[in-house]
Amino acid sequence: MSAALELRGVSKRFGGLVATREISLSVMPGERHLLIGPNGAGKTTLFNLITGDLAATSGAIYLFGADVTRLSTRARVHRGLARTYQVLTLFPHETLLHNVVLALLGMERGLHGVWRPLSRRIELTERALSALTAVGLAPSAHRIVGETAYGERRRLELAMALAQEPRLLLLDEPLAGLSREERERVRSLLEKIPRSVTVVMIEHDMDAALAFAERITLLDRGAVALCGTRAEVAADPRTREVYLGV
Amino acid sequence: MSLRCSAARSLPALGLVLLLAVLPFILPGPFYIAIAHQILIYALLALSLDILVGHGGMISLAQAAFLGVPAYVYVGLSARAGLSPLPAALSALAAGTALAGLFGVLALRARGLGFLMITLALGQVVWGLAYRWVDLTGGDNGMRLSARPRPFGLDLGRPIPFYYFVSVIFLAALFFLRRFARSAFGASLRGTRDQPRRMAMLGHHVFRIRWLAFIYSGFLGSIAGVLFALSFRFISPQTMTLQQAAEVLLMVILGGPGTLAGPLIGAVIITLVKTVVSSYVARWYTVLGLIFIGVELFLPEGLVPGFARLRRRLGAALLARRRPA
Amino acid sequence: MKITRRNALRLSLAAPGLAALRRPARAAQPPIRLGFLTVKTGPLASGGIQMEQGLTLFLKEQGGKLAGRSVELFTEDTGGVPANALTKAQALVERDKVDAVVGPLAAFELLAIIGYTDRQKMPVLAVAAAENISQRTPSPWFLRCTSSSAQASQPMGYYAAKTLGYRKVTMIADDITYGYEQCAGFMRVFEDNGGKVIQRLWPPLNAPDYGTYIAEIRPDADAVFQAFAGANGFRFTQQYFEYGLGGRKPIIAGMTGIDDSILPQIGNIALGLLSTCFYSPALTYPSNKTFVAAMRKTYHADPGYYSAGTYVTGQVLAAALEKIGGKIEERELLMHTLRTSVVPETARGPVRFDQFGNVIGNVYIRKVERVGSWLVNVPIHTFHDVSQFWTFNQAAFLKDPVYSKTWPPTRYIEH
Amino acid sequence: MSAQFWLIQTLNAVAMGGLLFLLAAGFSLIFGLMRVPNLAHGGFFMLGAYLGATALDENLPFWLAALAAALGVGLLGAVLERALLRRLAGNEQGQVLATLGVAFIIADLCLMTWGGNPLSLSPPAWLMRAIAIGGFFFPAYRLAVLVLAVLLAVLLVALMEKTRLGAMIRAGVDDREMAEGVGIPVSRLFTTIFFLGAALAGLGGVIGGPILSAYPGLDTDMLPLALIVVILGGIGSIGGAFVGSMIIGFIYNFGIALFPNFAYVILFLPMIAALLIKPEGLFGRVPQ
Repeated sequence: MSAALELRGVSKRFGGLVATREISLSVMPGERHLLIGPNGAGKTTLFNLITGDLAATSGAIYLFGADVTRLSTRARVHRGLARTYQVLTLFPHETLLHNVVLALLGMERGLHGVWRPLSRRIELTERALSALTAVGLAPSAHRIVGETAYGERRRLELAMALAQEPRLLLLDEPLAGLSREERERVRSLLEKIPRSVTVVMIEHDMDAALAFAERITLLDRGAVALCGTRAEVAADPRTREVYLGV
Repeated sequence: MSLRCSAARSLPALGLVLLLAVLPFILPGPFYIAIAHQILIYALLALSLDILVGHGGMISLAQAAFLGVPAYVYVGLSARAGLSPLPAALSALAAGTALAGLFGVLALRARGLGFLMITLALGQVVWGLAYRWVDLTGGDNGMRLSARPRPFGLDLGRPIPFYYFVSVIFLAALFFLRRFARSAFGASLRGTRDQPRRMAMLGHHVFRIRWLAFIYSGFLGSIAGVLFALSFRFISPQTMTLQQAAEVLLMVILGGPGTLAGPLIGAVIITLVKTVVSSYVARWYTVLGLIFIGVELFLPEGLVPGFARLRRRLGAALLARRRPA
Repeated sequence: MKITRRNALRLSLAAPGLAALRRPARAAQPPIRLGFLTVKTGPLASGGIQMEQGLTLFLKEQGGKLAGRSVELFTEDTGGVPANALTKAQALVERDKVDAVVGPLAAFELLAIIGYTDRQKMPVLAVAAAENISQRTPSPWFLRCTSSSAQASQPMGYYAAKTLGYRKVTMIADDITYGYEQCAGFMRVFEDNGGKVIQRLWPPLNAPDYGTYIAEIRPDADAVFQAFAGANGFRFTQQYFEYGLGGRKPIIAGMTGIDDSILPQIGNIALGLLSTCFYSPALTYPSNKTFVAAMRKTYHADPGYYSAGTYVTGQVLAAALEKIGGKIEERELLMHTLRTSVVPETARGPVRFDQFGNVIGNVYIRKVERVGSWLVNVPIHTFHDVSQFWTFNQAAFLKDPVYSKTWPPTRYIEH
Repeated sequence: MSAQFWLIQTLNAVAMGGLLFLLAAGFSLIFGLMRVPNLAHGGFFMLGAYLGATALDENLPFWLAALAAALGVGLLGAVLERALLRRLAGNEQGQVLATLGVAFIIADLCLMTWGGNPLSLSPPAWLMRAIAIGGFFFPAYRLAVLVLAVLLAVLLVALMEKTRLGAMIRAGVDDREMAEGVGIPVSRLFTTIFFLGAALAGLGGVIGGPILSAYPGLDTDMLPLALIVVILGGIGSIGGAFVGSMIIGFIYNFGIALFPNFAYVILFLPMIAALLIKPEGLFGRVPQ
């Protein structure tokens, strides 16, 4: 069985600055994988390379065994990739429901019509509602994003990603900035993600992240410092050195 | 509730239909009827541009090309090649739409000011071709159209039938745009305006959405172009100057991008200042400039959304005053 | 801002009370409603403002009356844009109910409105020079008192070859029809009389700078024929001298190339430059003396092509109206009278009209001289009663294509 | 083509490049630093030319007339920044509409004040001659314009890179809040930038005056050129604007000399090509 995600020697340079250096990484289907490392270690850059927001300077990226290095973001998404953003990237003037509907529309193939009103596409609305229900946002479905609380928006990010029924989900600090209560809520949502979805997560909340992850990659200054099981990484002195201890 | 809601939403539309229907009887004479149909033609062009500006967030200075090129094709085919009106009009629409496709492919590589500049350049190239390709276009003298067609025995040469002809097409376009704004495509287009990267991450084909927006915009603009040729019965490079392109853009921004009423209101104001106010105020150019500045200072989102905001605020103030009493 | 410009004009031009006292019989007649299409904004405004000066001076001189009827003048600004010109023409015809239109300025404006004004049977007394409107696609409602594009450049072609003895000439003009038509007429007559046009340059209308073109002018050219319009003629001439060509290669200009309105700005370098035009401020006809004096007094400027154009148009219209007792509403009669009458004394000299409504009148070869404190285009040679067809056979002329970049074909330009 | 052709057209090209730099430097400054697409820039340039013509009429020496016009237009720019553009920060559409409105008003008021006839501006007498170079004549004034443009470019680069004012401007533009935090008067700086940009346009109008003259329509003739220069040269880089000006000078002069039929589109075709290949401009950083 091929890996859900495989990176082979992926580097990214911005001018003289090396953001990621020869990163190789393999994530098996169904795995919960955690990316850790200090600020500036290149974690989000790595996500952007995986999604295709950034083009790798060298190296190759495989999704479910297929080389996607040269493919557009969109093509990767249609192969089952979805992500959430650390910095919320939503449509702030639209309703929560509309945000999820946009996520669902993105998965449709072919052209979008210009004649039929979106509101009349009952099946889309229903699917979006059920995605919102799954994250507990159904009551807020018709509110404008800009008027909702931060915690709700974080969950909306998750709902949009999950609505796309991805096979590989990249979560960029899904717990960042949340209250304890909200955090518990999102944690339990993450627990409920079915095993058919592979999850790669960046997270600074170590308790939550360690509880969730099976394998952990430690990035340091754009390179993989360490990769192993939860126990291995936690026990390794280098983790303490580059991250936990500092 | 939904019934009442849709009735309330249809009210302005019904009002507009009614207004356009009775306008020829209110206006003092054929000159004003001609101004009215001109306004509708410019409004249609502004609405077509609003697909790019308001829904797509792409400020383009090439829209005058869609007024000019289809008009050239129509006049050229009917006056020189002797084609009958319908095939000539269809060819004109096809040419304008194809041009939009080409413009889209080129312009969509750039963003922001680069996009603005490349559309400016494309518009200027078309203008320059019309000027210089004398054998085809007649140069600065332009080309004349001898007569308007008579579809189904309707004499479009007379002011009132032609006015209604333009009105019906305008209303149809407006209706289409209303559907467009609420459609899945419209939603996706606005998505690419607000969060292009996120849209790609959601699986949308951002380039294709924007390119199709060019096509729709060019097609609607081309309708305005054919109507322009029929209205003025001539076409010259001056129809495609930067000035004209800027004027259409100003109509959109003045009225309020992304609304249906905005470009219409913008077209009404600018055309009236140009054609009617200029008869009475020698410094009408200054008046136009002051209007632009005033709108930006006091209603920066454009007239239509601006007034809506003022009304909401006024309503809220009234409510607040009523509450303690 | 003159918001009630129209009313103000009516007041200043017409004094109904006085008119009633003097001519009770005609006092009952409503005022003549005269439309005026000109350009008061945008790049063409300079010519348009001068047109207004010429026409309003003429009407003021007449006490605001033509053939005893007071005149109400309806002025519209086209901005130099054809679509606006048509809209403004509609405003004059349909809203203001004018009886005749003076103007417009530019050929493309005239071409934009002529179909409409013909359908409305509206007399149009244009300044615009477009050849074909008085040739192959004539209009029964059209009259031109100034000159077709080539009407003045054809005599210049003859004069350059025969009198000045130039053998090789470079032509340069705006890259527009007006430029092509003037140059084609010049070239045809010049080459018929033994000259050779060895080079043609067409700078775009909005060229920022003519340095490139000036540098390209062939050293073996005896002279340069420049047929620019508006500010471009001025800028070209100035830059030509900047490049040191002024003293060594003479410029001969078309009818708008070194207009009297811009001579003060060109300054002394203009002294001695030759040009061709239907008019000169130095003409000694009495009405011209009055006109020039009024222009100098009111506007501190000499009249040029545009102001003289509307002034003469006013004189021709006045003469025709006198003949028909002021009955401007009888448009067929008006047009017939305009086209068949001989006006012996206008500011430009005697004029009459051909079957297409185009003027037959003198064309002057002029030389810039200092007259008192003024630089003036002074006539040094007069071609009398010049027709737009020059000395050609009219029928044969009309069988040829209209003057253009490609007609007549060049014979001596290497490609 | 003779050697003389290449030589004289090269001179023409660099001289025109110098003129274009005088036109575009202010636009580049305002757009590069403040992200304001100031469509009134052509109007500023024209107003400068007219003010210069009037000052020369009052027998002011040329250089003083240029300074006076620069000061006048600069003040207008500063007032506009304070009264108008300040309130439209970040609103690109609003800036487009408002600056076009200003451009309309400037054009109309110039027409009202100075009439429609073109006005000439005489250069200083000692530059009013043509210099003989290898068998042909070239206007001394154009060479002076080129020298002035080079000097100005050096001066502006030095101002931005070497002076305290330049450092403050860069800081204020990069991160307004932080700059304010360390006590830089950002608000006054922005007014200063606008003053400087507008004054450069006014100066350019007077310096360009003897070549272009002042006439209605000068504004709309020049604005696209300023935009093209800044696009080709890259945004917000004075050096880039200089290089862009020179490139345009060469493209224009050799373009119309070698391909006269493309005269109307000679500047736009290369611009489209450049934008397709490098949308961020040939020498610029990517503006975000």
